[in-house]
Amino acid sequence: MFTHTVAGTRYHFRDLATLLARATPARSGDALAGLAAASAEERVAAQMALAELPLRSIVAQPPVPYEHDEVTRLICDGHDTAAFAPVAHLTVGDFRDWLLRYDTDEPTLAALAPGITPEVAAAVSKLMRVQDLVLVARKCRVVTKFRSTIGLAGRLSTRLQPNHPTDDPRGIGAAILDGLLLGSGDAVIGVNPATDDPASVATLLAMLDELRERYAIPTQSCVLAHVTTALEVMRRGAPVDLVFQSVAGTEAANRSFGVSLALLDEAHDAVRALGRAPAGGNVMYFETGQGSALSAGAHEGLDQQTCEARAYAVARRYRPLLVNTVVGFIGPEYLYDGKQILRAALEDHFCGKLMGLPMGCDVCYTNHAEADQDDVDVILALLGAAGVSYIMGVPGADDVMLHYQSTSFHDALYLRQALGRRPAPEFEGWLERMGITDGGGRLRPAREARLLGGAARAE
Amino acid sequence: MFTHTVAGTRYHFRDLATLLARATPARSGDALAGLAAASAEERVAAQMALAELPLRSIVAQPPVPYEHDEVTRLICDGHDTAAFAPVAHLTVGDFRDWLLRYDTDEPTLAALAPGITPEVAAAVSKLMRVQDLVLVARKCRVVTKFRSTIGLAGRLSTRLQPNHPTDDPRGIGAAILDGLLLGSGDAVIGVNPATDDPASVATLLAMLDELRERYAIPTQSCVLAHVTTALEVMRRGAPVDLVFQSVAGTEAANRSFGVSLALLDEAHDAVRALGRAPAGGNVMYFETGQGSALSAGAHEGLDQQTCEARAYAVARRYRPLLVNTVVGFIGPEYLYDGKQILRAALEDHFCGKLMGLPMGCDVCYTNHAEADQDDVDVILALLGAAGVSYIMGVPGADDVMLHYQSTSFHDALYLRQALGRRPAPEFEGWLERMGITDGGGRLRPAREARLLGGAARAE
Amino acid sequence: MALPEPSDPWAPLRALTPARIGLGAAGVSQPTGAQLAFQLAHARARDAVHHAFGPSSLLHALGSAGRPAVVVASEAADRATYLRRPDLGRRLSPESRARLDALGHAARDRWDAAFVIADGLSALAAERHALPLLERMLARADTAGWRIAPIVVAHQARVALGDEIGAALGVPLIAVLIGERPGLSSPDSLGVYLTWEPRPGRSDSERNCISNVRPDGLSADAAGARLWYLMREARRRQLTGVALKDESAIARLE
Amino acid sequence: MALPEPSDPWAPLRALTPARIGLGAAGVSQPTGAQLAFQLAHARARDAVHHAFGPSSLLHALGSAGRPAVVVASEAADRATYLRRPDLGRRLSPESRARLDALGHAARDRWDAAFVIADGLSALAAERHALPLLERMLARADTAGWRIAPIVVAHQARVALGDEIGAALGVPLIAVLIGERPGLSSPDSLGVYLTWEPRPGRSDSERNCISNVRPDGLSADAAGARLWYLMREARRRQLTGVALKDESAIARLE
Ligand code: B12
Ligand code: B12
Repeated sequence: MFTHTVAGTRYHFRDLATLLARATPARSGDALAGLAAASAEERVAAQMALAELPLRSIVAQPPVPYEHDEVTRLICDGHDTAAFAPVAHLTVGDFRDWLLRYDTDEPTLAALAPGITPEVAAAVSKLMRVQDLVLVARKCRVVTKFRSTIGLAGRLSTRLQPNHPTDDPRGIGAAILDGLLLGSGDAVIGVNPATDDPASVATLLAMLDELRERYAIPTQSCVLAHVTTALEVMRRGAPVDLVFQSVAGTEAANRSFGVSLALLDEAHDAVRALGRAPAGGNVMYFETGQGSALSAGAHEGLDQQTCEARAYAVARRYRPLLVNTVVGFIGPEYLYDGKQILRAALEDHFCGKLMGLPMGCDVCYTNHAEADQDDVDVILALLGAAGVSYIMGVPGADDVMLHYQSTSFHDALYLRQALGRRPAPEFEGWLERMGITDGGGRLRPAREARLLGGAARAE
Repeated sequence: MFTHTVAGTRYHFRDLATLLARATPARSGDALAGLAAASAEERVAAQMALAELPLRSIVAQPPVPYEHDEVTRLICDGHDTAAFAPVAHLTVGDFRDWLLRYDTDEPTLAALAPGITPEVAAAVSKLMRVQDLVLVARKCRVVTKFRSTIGLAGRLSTRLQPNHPTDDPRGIGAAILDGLLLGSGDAVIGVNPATDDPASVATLLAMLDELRERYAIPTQSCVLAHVTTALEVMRRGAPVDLVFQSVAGTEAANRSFGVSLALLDEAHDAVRALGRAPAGGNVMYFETGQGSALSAGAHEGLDQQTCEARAYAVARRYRPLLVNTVVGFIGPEYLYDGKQILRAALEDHFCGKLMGLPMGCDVCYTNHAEADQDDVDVILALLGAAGVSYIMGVPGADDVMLHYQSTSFHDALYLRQALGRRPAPEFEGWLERMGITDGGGRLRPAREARLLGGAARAE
Repeated sequence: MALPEPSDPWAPLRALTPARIGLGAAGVSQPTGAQLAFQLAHARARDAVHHAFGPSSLLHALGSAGRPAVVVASEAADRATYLRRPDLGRRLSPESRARLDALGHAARDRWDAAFVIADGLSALAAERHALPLLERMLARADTAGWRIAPIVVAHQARVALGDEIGAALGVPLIAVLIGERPGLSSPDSLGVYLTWEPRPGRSDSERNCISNVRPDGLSADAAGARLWYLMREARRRQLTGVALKDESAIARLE
Repeated sequence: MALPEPSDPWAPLRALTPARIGLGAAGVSQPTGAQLAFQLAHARARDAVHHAFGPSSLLHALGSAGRPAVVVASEAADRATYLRRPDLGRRLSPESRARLDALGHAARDRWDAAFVIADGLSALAAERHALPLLERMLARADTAGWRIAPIVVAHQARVALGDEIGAALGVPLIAVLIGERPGLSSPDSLGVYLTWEPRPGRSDSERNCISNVRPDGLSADAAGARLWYLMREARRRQLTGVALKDESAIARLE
């Protein structure tokens, strides 16, 4: 039980989960769950109470019971208390100040990451303004590697997302070409398959691998089918670079996704055994997003942002190459408008980076949400300033299979130009060698004629 | 009369003013004026019609009659047709593309500026996404100079705004000290006087000048009284660095502000005659903001953003040191929420820079608007990426006299840190010499003890 | 404004996908034409979300074919509520539940499967593309001798409404044909969700999904073949969900 | 959490201004304590905007003093409308206009000035700080033999509502005491706007303003002195606005 009095009104918060929920900046999903603060003043009271809580007391009281939830067990059993020690004595409020200090620098934060539990990350993020989320996240550097290196300073990578409503390989190929010609694809070329059947997934994998090899593209490919399908096609010998899976922050939510830690362990072992990544390389790709646990009725009384941070504990177990929050993906019932999507994007990116994950973001919105392209531009700029590792690249920002607006190939170039970011070094060199960009990273005018001619002939 | 058909529906737009208004992204002020598009589709239809309009036809049909309005006369008579020539043949849509091209660079845009009329700038901005407004504005460089140099590449300056509810000089002095210790004030130290009486204004001017001289601060000061008051105190010999005035985009709106071009000419001559600025220096300071003309019932049927751009034509006449849009200042009846304020801020900044003005922005909101500190952080980041020349610095972001939230001294430091910007070079050197910042531009821990001790003794 | 070049190298590639490829660039940015086209599509897609379900011609067609149908509604009273309250879209309104309970009690164990046609996030999809698929399924079911419950037409429905519907009807298998959220270029895409032993509390890992059913996506023929494969396998193996993969293509290949 | 240092060098300076100075910094950022205090103030200031005008104690006081008063309203029916529609806040409701017209007709040329107490953007300000100022003004006016119209108490009013009120009453000079928009640290600040020959269409350049009237700002005494100076000068020079400057301080100095 926590209490805080402001101006004569005494506010009560039943337990840590309630306190965290009430302290969260307003969003529709928490209101839907009946967890949100009833007034702006109650929210501030909760933040004030939270600010006074020692970090170690948060670590000591997991808001979802240990016996009940394997994600909680993962968090508790895997907690690096030595890494946590330097901040264990701080309150949440002081921890925010500590994070913002000049001398809390990149090495300090890298050393801290294994000591940060999701709940600690979520708690401090709730006290942070947008600018705080930017300033601290940009001090966190997480570098991962497969054929390309992701997350280096001054770099911004992209997942090329060439989806097609019937998984037609030629249609997907055309979209990939478009993306490559616009400098996209250094994080991964990743297709969401419309169908989950192993045969089509295997066909797509073969096509992607062939294309990557033909052009010697220093990147990796992925077909974002369910992990059980990935296991199935690996058994059949398909060329799987990365195993993908959507994950959530509670055991129950993961169960509704058809996954468990045991299953993920199995898939991780299987893909590592393929030996396609360089030694020490990273071979998993996870997606997350606020609202999925609540949508599955599996949020266990937690606010959606705390749930989301717990999903990062799941991801962290597998030293993934890529993790991204698909931030406006589900719809307005969880994140109502551009403002809520932006806030969630920055919280997710911050929490993930603080926990040591290679965070990207699918900056997106659906047509039932109150958002538009201006919101996307804004969110991109903020994530860019915060040092996001990668974003999506979708032809014209319009995903014709998943039915939502993500970021276009052009959008990534906007961000690179506005903030002076460059693609992953291996890919940057490739773009230049292929005549797609010039020495300054600018698109070359003649690139299309040259490559498309070749492609047309190759078809 | 303009028409455009989309999907079978034919939309009619009576005249250029109507077309411009209908093409404007949604905002409350245009709805209040009865000028906004009735649906998202009508807005797109208007944008499509506008995209096909040749720039020269916009220049040829001033939306407020020449005979009726001295601002129109200023725009028409002062139009630099030679500078305009390279783009005169383009449609508004093609002009957008042209602005975005790689080879439309800083010198090209500098040469173009005198050829850009407010209506041309407003028209193209209405077709631009947030990212376009950022990408083009950051290619425009406008450098002005008094004791400090404002607008250089990689720099971000601030107006230190130390207002006090009763203009108490000691209270104002305390706030100035706070700002200086947080690296603020390189654009101007500018006080809005609560009272407009010449005696208090003169007292404040003397105080500011004395303080600036005592610490040898390479900046200028200003008391933002009405221009008639500035004229009055100059007559009495007060040390006026800059003449300030709020200006608007129609003759009638300026009249409601109690100003005219003749009066501004007179004030400009008077302050130049004081000879306080270095040769070729800039001596005027203007503020603007969407909604002021409508609020005065003087918008002449124009949407508020086009009105605003016309205010820049007034400002341009005087080669000002500083111009800023006080973007969320009046309230939600003109810009409803953070999203509308952000869009307006970027439009204003873009239009001003395109027209060759040293644009800053007071990123702000009132307590009756739907906005908060997160919105401020977001708007700052976007303006920063767009290359804004300066922003405000108000103690704790809370203006205790004007009653609104602007940006704090800390906010400016956030932006400098997140985007790698530095203060004006003269001021940067001074901060270091005074022991306020170290060689890397970081605040020095001991700075307060040192300076405040001195200040306390000096009081 | 960014007219396609006479010898546009993108032309042949554009035929391969509805995706917005080959837009060109002004600097790094989308040219004005592409940008405005996008804006227009967005204005339209938003309308599609709010389009109210009008199932009358659907019901008429079912009637003509002699198929009994029953219209139900979720607890979400209107579109605005539906969008904000997915929980309500997953529960039958009391009247609808009573009606289906009655139907189910009378018919306990008489049916092998049920089909639901639901507005979901795009009533347009349900109106346009549900019937062609349903007709194919009914034909196959008739041939195979499956007994099909009266067709349920559901307003303001989420996928999981099928769990309540199926439980009330007492069917072992239910297929929900539902409007997917409208995309910018595909405002009327249909999804199919298949659940073995539907009952409240089923999770999505216990269903199978067929997506993007529409003329520009998966055709009614192809979707019908897939769905029939899954329905037969579901009945044979007494399950749906992640453990059930569509192996029809592999079966065909091997 | 950012407790002030024992020998806080800011302490003496903080006494000089209500501004948020000397907050310190964590890196470049405001410490948590300052940030949360700001958030709380923001939550409160937003409430102040929506606080409904309750003039009953004001009216009671006027009644006790034997001052006639008349309550009017603008055309903005409620707070939400008021905030979005400044045009309506500048026009009298038909009933109010009729009442004032009647009063004015009966009294044509009988009054030298009128005072309006209006909620504006902070009804709190009108409730708390209008009466002390008004009392001082009435005392001065009585002494000087000015005839003052019944006090007008206006709901959902903008500054320019005074123009309609003044025209209806037929007064040559009107002072509107109105709530300024609430600030973060000053939710109840009063502004005074003085207009010579009020009538619809007056622009703001034709008025004078006295701002920040409240205990932590300009005291009722100081504001009263200023306002009286301006009222006398307005009557003498038959104008208000940019041409009329408050020279009282200069007069005092010289
Ligand atoms: C939104 C969405 C989600 C959301 C669902 C939450 C929500 N409240 O909507 C989230 C992000 C959680 C999600 C997760 C996954 N999804 Co999904 N999702 C979609 C999407 C984009 C729209 C669905 C829609 O409009 N539904 C209509 C509305 C009215 O339904 P609803 O009741 O509001 O929402 C329910 C459905 O969306 C359903 N659902 C969503 N995805 C899936 C996937 C499967 C296999 C099933 C059975 C159900 C299901 O869950 C929701 C809650 O009950 C579709 C693409 C499309 N074009 O339709 C893909 C899609 C259905 N998802 C897909 C996949 C593969 C997944 C994952 C299995 C990915 C993974 N590897 O983990 C996970 C886990 C799904 C699960 N078992 O729970 C595939 C299915 C492929 C197939 N033919 O089987 C699709 C077609 C997209 C794709 N190609 O990747 N998804
Ligand atoms: C909002 C505002 C404005 C807005 C007004 C538009 C609007 N719709 O509100 C804008 C930006 C246009 C503006 C402009 C100016 N303002 Co102003 N403004 C304010 C502010 C911050 C709040 C006013 C308020 O809450 N009013 C209450 C609501 C209910 O009134 P309203 O009917 O909605 O709005 C009317 C008044 O705000 C009025 N108004 C606003 N400013 C001024 C200034 C003067 C001198 C007059 C007579 C009327 C006036 O105009 C509005 C439309 O009729 C005050 C500061 C404060 N703490 O009050 C300064 C303040 C009143 N303004 C001030 C000044 C100096 C000006 C300018 C003269 C600056 C300049 N040098 O050009 C200009 C021009 C004013 C004019 N003659 O039109 C001073 C007045 C000092 C004095 N004692 O005379 C103040 C006190 C602030 C300051 N110290 O700088 N202002």
